[in-house]
Amino acid sequence: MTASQIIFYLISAFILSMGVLSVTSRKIFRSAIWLLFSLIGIAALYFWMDVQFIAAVQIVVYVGGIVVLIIFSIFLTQQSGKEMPKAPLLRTIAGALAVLFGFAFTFLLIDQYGFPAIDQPFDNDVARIGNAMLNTEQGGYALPFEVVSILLLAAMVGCIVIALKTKPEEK
Amino acid sequence: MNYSSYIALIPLLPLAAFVLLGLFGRKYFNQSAGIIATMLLLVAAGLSLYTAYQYFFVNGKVGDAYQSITAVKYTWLTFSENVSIDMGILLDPISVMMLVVVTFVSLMVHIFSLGYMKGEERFATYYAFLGLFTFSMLGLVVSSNLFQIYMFWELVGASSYLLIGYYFQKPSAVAASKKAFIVTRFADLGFLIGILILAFYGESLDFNTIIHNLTTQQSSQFLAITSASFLGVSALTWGLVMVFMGGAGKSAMFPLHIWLPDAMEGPTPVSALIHAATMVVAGVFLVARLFPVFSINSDALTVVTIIGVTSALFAAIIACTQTDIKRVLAYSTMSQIGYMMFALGVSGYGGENARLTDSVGQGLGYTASMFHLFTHAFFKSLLFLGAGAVIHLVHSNEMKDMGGLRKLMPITHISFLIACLAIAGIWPFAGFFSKEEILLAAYNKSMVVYVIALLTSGLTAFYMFRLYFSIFWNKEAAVHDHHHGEGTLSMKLPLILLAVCSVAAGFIHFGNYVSSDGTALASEFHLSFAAAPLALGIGGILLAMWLYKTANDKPERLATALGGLYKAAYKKFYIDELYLFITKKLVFNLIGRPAAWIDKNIIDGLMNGIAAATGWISNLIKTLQSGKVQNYLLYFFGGIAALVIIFIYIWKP
Amino acid sequence: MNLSLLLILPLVFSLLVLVVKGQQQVRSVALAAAVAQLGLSIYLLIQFLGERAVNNAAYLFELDHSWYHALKIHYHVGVDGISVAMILLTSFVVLAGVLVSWKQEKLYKEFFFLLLFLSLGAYGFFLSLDVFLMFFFLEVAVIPKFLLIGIWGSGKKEYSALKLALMLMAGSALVFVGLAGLFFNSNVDGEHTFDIVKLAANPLAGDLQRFFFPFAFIGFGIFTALFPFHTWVPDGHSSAPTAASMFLAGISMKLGGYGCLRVATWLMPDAAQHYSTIIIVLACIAILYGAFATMMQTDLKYINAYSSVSHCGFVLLGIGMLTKTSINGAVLQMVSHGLMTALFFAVIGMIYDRTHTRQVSQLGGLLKVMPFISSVFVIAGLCSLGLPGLSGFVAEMTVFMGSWQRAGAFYHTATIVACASIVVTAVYILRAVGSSIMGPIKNNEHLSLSDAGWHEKTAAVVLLAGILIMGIAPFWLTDLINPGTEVLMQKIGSIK
Amino acid sequence: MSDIPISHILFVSTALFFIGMYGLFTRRNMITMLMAIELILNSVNINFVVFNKYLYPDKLDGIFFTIFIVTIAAAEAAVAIAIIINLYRSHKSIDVEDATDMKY
Repeated sequence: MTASQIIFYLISAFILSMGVLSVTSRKIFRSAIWLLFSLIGIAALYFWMDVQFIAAVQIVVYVGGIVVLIIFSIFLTQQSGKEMPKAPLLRTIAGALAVLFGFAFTFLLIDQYGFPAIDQPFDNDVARIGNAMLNTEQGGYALPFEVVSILLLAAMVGCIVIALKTKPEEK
Repeated sequence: MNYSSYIALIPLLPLAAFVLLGLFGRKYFNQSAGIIATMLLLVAAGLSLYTAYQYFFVNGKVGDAYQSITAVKYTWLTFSENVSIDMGILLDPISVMMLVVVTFVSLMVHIFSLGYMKGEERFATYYAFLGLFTFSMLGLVVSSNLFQIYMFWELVGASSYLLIGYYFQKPSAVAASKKAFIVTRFADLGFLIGILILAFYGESLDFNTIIHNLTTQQSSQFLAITSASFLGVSALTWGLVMVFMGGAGKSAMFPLHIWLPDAMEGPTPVSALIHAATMVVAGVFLVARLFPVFSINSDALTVVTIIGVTSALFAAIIACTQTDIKRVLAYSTMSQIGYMMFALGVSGYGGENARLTDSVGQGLGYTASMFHLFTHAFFKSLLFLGAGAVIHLVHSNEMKDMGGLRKLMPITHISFLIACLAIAGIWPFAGFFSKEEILLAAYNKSMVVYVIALLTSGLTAFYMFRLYFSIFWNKEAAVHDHHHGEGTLSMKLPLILLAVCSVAAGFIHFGNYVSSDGTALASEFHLSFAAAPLALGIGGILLAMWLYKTANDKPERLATALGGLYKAAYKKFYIDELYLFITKKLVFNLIGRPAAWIDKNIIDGLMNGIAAATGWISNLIKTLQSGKVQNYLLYFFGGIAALVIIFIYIWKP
Repeated sequence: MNLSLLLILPLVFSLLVLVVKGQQQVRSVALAAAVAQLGLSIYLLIQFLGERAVNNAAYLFELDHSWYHALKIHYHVGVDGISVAMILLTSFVVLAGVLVSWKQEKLYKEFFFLLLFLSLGAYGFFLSLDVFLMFFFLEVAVIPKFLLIGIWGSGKKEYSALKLALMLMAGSALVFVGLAGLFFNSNVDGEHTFDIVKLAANPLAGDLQRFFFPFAFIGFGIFTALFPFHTWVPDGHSSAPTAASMFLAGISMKLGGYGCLRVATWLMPDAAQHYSTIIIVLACIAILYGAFATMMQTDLKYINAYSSVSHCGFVLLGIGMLTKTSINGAVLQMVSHGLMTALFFAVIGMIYDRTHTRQVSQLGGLLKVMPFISSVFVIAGLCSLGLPGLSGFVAEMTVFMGSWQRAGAFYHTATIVACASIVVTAVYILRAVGSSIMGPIKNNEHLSLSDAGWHEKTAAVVLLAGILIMGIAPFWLTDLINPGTEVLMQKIGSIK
Repeated sequence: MSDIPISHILFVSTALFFIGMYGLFTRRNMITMLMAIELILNSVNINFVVFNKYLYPDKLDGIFFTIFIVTIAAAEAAVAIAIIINLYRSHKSIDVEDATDMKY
């Protein structure tokens, strides 16, 4: 068992446990924090796979942005201490069964499918990504880049419109 | 010898009367309807007498047998190549005889109704229906096709329905007409099935062809019909019995007689025409028409005889106890027709192989029956018209309201007496000769039938003279003073004419005109044989005189002495109640109501059930859209899982 | 003679009715339409008889244009003896229908438009020789019925209208399955076709026929009150307004019968023979069961509706027996029952307009008050119980003779069962006549009722003329229909 | 890093994916459902990166996919939270059981 294997198993265990806790904890604020740790675990996994740029993005956007946003929304919508209501038993069982069945099934599929082990080095430094990002020839992602930016703009406008739609008497 | 020039006129003239008076009667001819109808019928009667003269005396006889001439014939409705209804006029001894009888009696009734029905609001419609009836009766008599006779058979039934229900304001008249039509319709069902059987095996609907096909032993149709059998009885017997059932229904024979007494609800001249002389003998005529086929099948003939004899005896017994004079006459008609039926039943066919010692042929029954039909028409219609005159005077049907009317109504009294003597079978009058021939024919065939017939003739004499004495003698006339006498001349003339006929008809040597195979039938007259019925007749008269000549309590004491039998006879042996029970309880409650209930609840319920089921299912599906997002997720995931499994494992393209 | 004229006329007039203003003009336009249509049908009859004498092709005056090429649907119209008889029947009944609803105030414009549109559906159905075109006109006729009953009806009209429409729709759905089966399995010189004549020339394979026949037969059977599917008839007819119930009972039940004959039996003869026992059993049940159920009804319209179920049982019996005479009888019964039931509904409508009640127990002694209407009622009653001289007798006797011709104890017993219905019919008709027309007057305000107006008299006379012509001289009608049935019988062959 | 078979990493990402699914199924609070969605998106990212790194090292498609997913996830979270706040305003609770107006 090499050091990296151990590290990998540690990280994945960490991610999964944090995920389970985030999904099952009764307190909403605590579940947000578990989510935070789980995302950090994933970033660690990226680092382990030494795709640093993705890890950085992961940390900046997910951990920095989205989780913070979620925490803000928690404060806005309810007292963080209160217990969250339990889902109806039937649905929990059904959910659990569905999930287990899904996991087992995919596990089986992945297991059966012999992935070829290619050990070529994976050059993914930021420059190459940057070039590809704005490159317009074959394999370039200029178009998706522009589309995504429009999407983000639309999302921002949307959020503002939705969130700000306060009727005068309601204020 | 072409009859077709005028023969078709005989049935069509009354039809013209019907159409004319039916459509325009109420508005234009309300008063003169009677005259028009009577004139038209007079012409028809004249024509039929002329035809009779032509047929019997001038050219009907070829060789020594009267031919059956088909005067007119054209196809009316084709079913298949050789089976088609074609309207035609067939002239042979019985149909010409019937032509004369029907037109003459109808003329008498028309004349009588001029006086009797004067002042009725629907006077024109009355004569229209009389015209329709006479047309359909004449059509029935001369028809040459089995289906044509069925058509006129139904028309006769319908016109009798209309005439019985003439006083439609009276619920009893409406019920009586409905009962008459339904019972005869039930019998017609049998007749129709009989026709279908005979037509299917006889492969034709024309009388001559059917009779030829089914009587020649070696013909393919004969073999087919006798070989085919259903429940052990040969198809020929089935066919004939079914046809006889139709006849029995129309002639009010034993099981299907319940409608005749109630049919007295109609005006009396109608009863005189329909329920005495014409319609009720249609059954006898039908059996006579198909007699050659009947004669080769002994089972059918036995059925006819049994039904005939039972009806004769049964009706005579009931007649002795009835108090309504029209009901007495109705039962007496039924009894006399019973005579005619069993006369046919005991008759053989043709005259050659005379079995009896002297040369009286086997076909005596047939001639006797027709002769009795001929004479019966006259004196029975006379009786009814006489009763009509009496009712017209007394305005009630019950015997107890009558008595001692001989001085007030001399002509009616004399004519009624003549008719009673005739029907009782006293020597000079017509009834004696025809009944004696029937008794002779019965004597030849079977002793049992002869004895019963003899007994019934005694009973007939008794109840007729019971009726006569209670109307004209018994107690003094209790009629209120301002009565309008015996009625106009138009009511008296028919009585006189019919009385003359009741006497004269007896002396006609019927044998050499009407016989089963057309050849003359020598029927000698045996004084010794005639003694027995004559004695019984006179005995009956004396008994009636003894009981009813003067008002006394002997009849009541006799009635209590007889006790149960008298009561049962008075109640018509409870057959009406039996029929009512069957129709009301069994048919209506056990078949009609459940049928309607099943239709409403089960089948209709089924349809509404389907509608409700769709509603329920759609409700069920509706709850899937529960609005809960997570349920949708679950269904969504379930769908994906299913698709994945199918496309990976099951679906092998 | 251009057959499309028979279709254009009602279409134009129905549109004209929408344009014209005022009840007076609307009803006179409708009357003109009906009279013109009657004239046209009689002209068609004369032309047809003339043409038939000359050329004995199965179908005369054929017109065939491709209507929807992609699906090979053709506007193929043609006429044979049977369709001429049915067209005559339709024109008689529609004329009587228009005349009877002369005093129709409520939404008279739409009423007459729907009536004429309905008659267009019927004419189209009888004319068409393309199975899809038949289906098209069948559908054209269903919606107006729903509207006529739903809006102008009486009693629980919405329920009955909905029930009628749904059951007829179910029927046409089944018919469509039958058509599709015929179309996709037909290979007339290589490709599919809807054309009846071609389909009849080369029928489907035996088992295919056995599969698709029930669809077509039951589908059309629902229109002709086939036994288990007849429950729309009593409700539908009794809640419909007079003219609609006349059309419904008179013509739309004949669409089914004609369809059963033309599409089910002729195009799939082996299957018809195969299923004939079941059809006969259902028909006999319908006849007797319908008659007994009628006995128990107290509402005049229900009596006539149930009796239509029983009479249409004869049509199915005639078709089920598959002999030449019985099919002749079936067609005769369709024509005679059409006229007779239209007359009965017309008279019941007249009585209802005056006394505002159809309950037999409340009516009484009308003969004194309304002599004309009551005598027409009695005549219609006598016709429906099969009095000779009227059309009922001719039709029923032909069916009985035809069904008896088929040898075999089962067929004979079936005929006897059918014959037994003439007694039961007599019972319920006479009960209805006895208690509502004859007998003492039950309530006194009936005394002041008026007799029939001119329009009602003409309507009754038109239908009576039809009944009497057919009853007194049926040979012209049988000669008209015979060649048509012979063409049908060539396929059925084995049964004589 | 060299001797870990790719399938193990995929097991991890699948596990994470189904944990997110479980959260989505059973959580009644909309925000927690949002978190579950984030988990699912991250598991997908892991897959992309792993496939890119181990199966197609010469191309960068996986990476770019992940980048775009991340951006869209951010936008999606923002819109989702806006909706949740709006819902909170009208229904006074963000429990998914109460928001059942969109039903039959």
